[in-house]
Amino acid sequence: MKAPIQQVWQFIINPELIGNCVPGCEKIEAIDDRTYVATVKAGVGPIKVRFKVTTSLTQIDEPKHIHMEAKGADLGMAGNFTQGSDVYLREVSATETEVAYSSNVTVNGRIALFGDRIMRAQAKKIGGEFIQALKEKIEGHKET
Amino acid sequence: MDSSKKTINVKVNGEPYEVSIKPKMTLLQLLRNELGLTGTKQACMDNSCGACTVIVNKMAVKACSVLAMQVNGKEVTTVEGLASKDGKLSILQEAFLEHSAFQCGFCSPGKLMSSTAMLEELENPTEEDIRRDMEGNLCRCTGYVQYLEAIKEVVRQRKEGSK
Amino acid sequence: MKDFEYFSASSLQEACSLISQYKDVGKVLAGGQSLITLLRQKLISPTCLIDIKGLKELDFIEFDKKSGLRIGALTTHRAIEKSPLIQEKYNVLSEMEKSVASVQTRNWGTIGGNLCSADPIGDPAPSLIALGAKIKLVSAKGERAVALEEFFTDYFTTIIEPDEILAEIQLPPPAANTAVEYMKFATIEAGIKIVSTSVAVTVEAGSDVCKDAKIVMSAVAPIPLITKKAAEMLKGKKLTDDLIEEAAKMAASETDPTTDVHASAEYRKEIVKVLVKRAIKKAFEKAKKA
Amino acid sequence: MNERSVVGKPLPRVDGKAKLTGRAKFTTDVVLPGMLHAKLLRSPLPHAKIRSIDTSKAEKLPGVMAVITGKDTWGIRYGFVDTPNYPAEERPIAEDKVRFIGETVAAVAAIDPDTAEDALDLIEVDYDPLPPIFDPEEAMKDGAPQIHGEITRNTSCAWEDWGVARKSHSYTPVNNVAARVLVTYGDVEKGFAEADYIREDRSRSPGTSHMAMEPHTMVASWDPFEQKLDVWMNHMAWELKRYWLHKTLDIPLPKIRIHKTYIGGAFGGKAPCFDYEVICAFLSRKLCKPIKIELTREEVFSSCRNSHRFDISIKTGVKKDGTIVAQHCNVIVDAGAYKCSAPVAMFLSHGMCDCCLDRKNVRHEGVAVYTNKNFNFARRGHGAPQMRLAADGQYDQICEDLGLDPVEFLTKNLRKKGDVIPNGDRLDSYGLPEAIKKSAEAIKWKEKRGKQRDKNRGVGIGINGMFSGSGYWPFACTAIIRLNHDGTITLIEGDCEFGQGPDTTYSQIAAEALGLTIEDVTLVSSDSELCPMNYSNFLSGGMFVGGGAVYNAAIDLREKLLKVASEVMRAKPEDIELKDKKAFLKSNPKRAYTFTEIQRYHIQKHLGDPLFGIGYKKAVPEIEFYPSLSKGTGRFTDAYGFTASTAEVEVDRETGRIRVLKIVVAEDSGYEINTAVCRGQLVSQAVQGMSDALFEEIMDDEGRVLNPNLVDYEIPRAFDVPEIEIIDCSDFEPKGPWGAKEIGECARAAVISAVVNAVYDATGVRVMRIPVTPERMFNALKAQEKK
Repeated sequence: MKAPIQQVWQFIINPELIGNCVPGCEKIEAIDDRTYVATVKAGVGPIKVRFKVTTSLTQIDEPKHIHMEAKGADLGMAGNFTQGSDVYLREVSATETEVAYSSNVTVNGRIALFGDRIMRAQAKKIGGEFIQALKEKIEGHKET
Repeated sequence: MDSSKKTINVKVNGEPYEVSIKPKMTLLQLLRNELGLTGTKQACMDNSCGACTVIVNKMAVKACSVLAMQVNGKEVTTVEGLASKDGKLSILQEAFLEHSAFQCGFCSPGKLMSSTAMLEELENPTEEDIRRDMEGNLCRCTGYVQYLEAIKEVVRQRKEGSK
Repeated sequence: MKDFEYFSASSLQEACSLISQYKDVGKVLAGGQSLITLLRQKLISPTCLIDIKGLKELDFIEFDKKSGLRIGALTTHRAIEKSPLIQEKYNVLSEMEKSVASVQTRNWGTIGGNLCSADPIGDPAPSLIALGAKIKLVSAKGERAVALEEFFTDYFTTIIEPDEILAEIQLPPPAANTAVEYMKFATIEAGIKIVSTSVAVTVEAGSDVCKDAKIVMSAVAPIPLITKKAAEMLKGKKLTDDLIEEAAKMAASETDPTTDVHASAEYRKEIVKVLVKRAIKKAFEKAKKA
Repeated sequence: MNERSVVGKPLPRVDGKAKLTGRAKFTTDVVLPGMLHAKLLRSPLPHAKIRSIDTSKAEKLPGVMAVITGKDTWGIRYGFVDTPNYPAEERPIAEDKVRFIGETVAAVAAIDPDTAEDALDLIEVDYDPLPPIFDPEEAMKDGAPQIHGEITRNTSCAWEDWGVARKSHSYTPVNNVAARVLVTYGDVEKGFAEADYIREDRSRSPGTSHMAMEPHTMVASWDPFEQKLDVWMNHMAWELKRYWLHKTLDIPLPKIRIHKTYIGGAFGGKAPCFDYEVICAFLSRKLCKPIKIELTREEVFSSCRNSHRFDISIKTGVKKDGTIVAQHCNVIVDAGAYKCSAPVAMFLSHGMCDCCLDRKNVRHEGVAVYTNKNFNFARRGHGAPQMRLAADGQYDQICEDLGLDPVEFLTKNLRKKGDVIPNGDRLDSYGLPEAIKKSAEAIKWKEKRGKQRDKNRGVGIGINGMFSGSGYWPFACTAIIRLNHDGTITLIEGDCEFGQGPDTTYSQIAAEALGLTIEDVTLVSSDSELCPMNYSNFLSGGMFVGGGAVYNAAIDLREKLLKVASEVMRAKPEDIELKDKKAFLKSNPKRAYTFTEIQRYHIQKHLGDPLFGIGYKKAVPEIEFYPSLSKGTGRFTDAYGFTASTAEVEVDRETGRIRVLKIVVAEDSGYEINTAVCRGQLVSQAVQGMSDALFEEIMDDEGRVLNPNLVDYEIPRAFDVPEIEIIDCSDFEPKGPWGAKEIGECARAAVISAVVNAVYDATGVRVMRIPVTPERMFNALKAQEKK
């Protein structure tokens, strides 16, 4: 990612900025400096769910690593998920930062019934879109 | 009367019924809960096991995955409709009995309906035909062997009878 | 299952007008072989269902030497499987249909319903795409024809508009010197497909040279996947075992499968190599004789 | 009585007409007036404290009649193992903590299932997640999250109730160890020192689903006037279910009636007490209404018992000629969140080994470990399949290493008929040698073994032995036979019909003894109020113990009939024969009296007693209590069934997919009472064993079952069934009814090893982790190519 590590860091710990990178994120509100609540729209084909997601930054090792714990509950009671994500930053050069993202999602309830194959595929897709958006936003952010 | 209900006419095992149902009712629920025909079983709820197989207009279908509304005006045969009313088993039922083609008996009604439909459609099914047409019926007890033998026995008898 | 209103359309016209009226809250019900499971699991809860299963006008199989085959969207899988016409002229469809779910599902489920549910492990779409299928979509406003390969956009998602109905599938007449082969791979015989593929090969008459090829796969991407680069490698070339193997490897590299309980992504790619190789060889042999 | 006319025949099953016409009543078919439906809310987290549960919204939903949580059932405990050392720790509804995804946290009763389900969505549970632990070996490490605190018992334990003098004591599991077992005999160190060759291997058998076709279901109806509970349920012995309903809800035993229903398959998976059963009865009593609970298939996978995952390390020492001189097994059992039968499973993995081969010096260590996953119970063989995979797989490899033939190796290490094995069990019948021989012949072992690798084909062999019931108190049965006035009989016995055929085979046993036909038998069975004690159906005791009681009852009645007949006919009892509802002189069949006449005479002359036969049977008559689970001492059983199985497979080396071409099952189940039913039992196990070897595994991720349905958990369908040959190698069992013994569980384990060993023969690659899925095989073949 073509941005200095500090800039990337500032971006990823800002809930509003990072929230915009989450595919389907409709609104985001900070509860305190480590916790925020978002409404996220997701779905597969005809199945549409809107999750109320509470995310907490449970570990912050500035400027290298954050660990986030997210809990989401579908507003339509179709299920819920828990997600643990890690973002690792490594300074490649003064203007370049390597961003590594890993995430582990567990989905429960009726949406999980839909089948492991689709849930996993969907999680993979959303993860990919998130990273893409993050890259665009941060690199774009620098320019503005 | 509940205004959300709709009326359907359906012939089940030769008898006409007029029933008023909620549209979300499945054919399986219609048979078991409304008409008291509990021979048809539910074992999976996701269209995968075949225990609820019944015959609709000569075709084997899974009653859990057909809405009752969709059989309006159609003819349904369930396991209760195979034997004669005075207690004579169908040829296939006899063969199942003779070959010990069942154990716990929970999936047997579905198997009987699938094989009844197949034997009506195919005059002289091959081993492959039989196995392929029975793919939709899961069984945990029997290991399928005696049940396939029972069907083959009926085919054999039929061949001899037609000679 | 949640309650819903139910309408049974008695004509295509009525169906179109109903869905244009209820397009935001309704769902079209054909055979319902996957829809009813989704309803029962409350994964979707439409407030009304428009049942088109009874529309006789969309239940047909017609063939014309010039224009090819037309299959009504409400034709059941079983009717396609058992059609003597299809067995004779488009045998791959009949063979493929034997592997679709179970007899009971094929008896009630429709080809149109299957395509519209857009499950990426579905078998009919790859075979139909390999045969060059087009589809006709109709609505109260009119109709349009689309190549089937452009129909799918994502998991369980198609370009169909909420007020449209898939009316029929059209296939060109069987091409000369062409064969289409379907092949599947599953752990148990009638199990969930780990990979399946349909391969069309056209040869130059009387030679080993491939004139045209199309390789379509299911279960390796969010939509039925056409591996264009692999097919491109075959075109205009003499089909040797080495070339076929290279093309199969290319096909694997074009896929983007996911890991699930049935197989890992890596293994799926390995199976693609084997299955595509075998399917090309078989189609090639048949095409030479066709 | 040498000529047998009713037993030993493939008679049509007596439950056939009911089951084939849809009239057979299963629990799911029971409908009572005013019946309500209940649904259970399941934990979405593998390990968490429950901070609070808000049920107010659910209670307000129209149609909801009651919502209960752990507060309502606080303190209720039950468990399959409930001994002074290991008191029960299962509970119907989680109290302050959940321990696996799928554990019940609340229950709703409502006017229909949809309403109950909608109400579940309205219950709000506030969880405080705790770190979970999923792998048994990780769970045993210091510092791992502790799943259970102190386990205490506020009432007497089951063993106290059954007569063991010791009181149960509280205990706190250390490092999540639920139980341990250590069995030793001989001098293991000396044995290994004398060995010419020693091998160590590891194997894993996964958790699998019993997958009985009927999902678990119960109907309970409380009568507030009589203070009585009527129950229709899925079970494998109503005695055990009734005991636990009595114990958990404090209802006197005679005030609980479990009615007969047909049971849609079991395979072990319906035997222990379940949460939904206690809840169903609890709700019925609370609301004074009938309650029905029908679990979904997903709940069966995620919240009902599955089979145990076993990791086994096995070390065997042999002489050059293949004689086994020592064996050391280390067994790790993944118990899941509650121990249930885990202590029994790891003991049985030893108990069923000892009857097969003479291993001379043995050390068998087992540990059962708590993890944050759904917990487990016996499945068809309970510990034997997992152990046979480890042992037979290793023997196969030892033979490869030493250039020996596996069939000869097994034959060399066989025990002998009449042997007394280390725990004191005597092998009065032992058909294993013949079974090994015949199964090898049937697969053309000599022509094929090691000779078809160029065709990617191979053959393999596996063996097993299985109890015919065991001495689990009160593991005993009583049967009663009443002579009816027309000379027919009414057989009253408690066994339940879940497919294994006791209604038919027991009728045959009784009819044979009395010279009757099966049509002369009226059956009263499987009703706790009408039938005498029946505990037969654990550990394959159905035929030997349950059938044995019926046999003894029939012989009792026969002797009484002969005695009275000898009075009437003024002849010696031994000169009289019974046939066609008549007693006649062997020397002059025309001199005959009907049973009706004999009965009439008896009533007139002997205080009016009608004729009854009563029979009792216990699995091991000489012992009072169950053998020690933790030390493996004491008698296990009075007779063993034996299987040798061979299989031929073909492997597609490009994809790793394995096709089974043929399975042979050669079985010693003693005398076969109904040959068609016996064949059904063996074919069934051949297909299940093949499926275990190649297909079945409960997959989980962070404690969540990923394949909890019949689409993703694949079992064989009609097309997957190979050629199956069944060979009867029965050895007459002198203590069994007409010479019969175990048949229902033994073969499955042998088939698993046969298939896995055949895969080795075909490829030269040994996969000791089942199922050998195409992907696992593919990866193993790739690893082989790299070498």
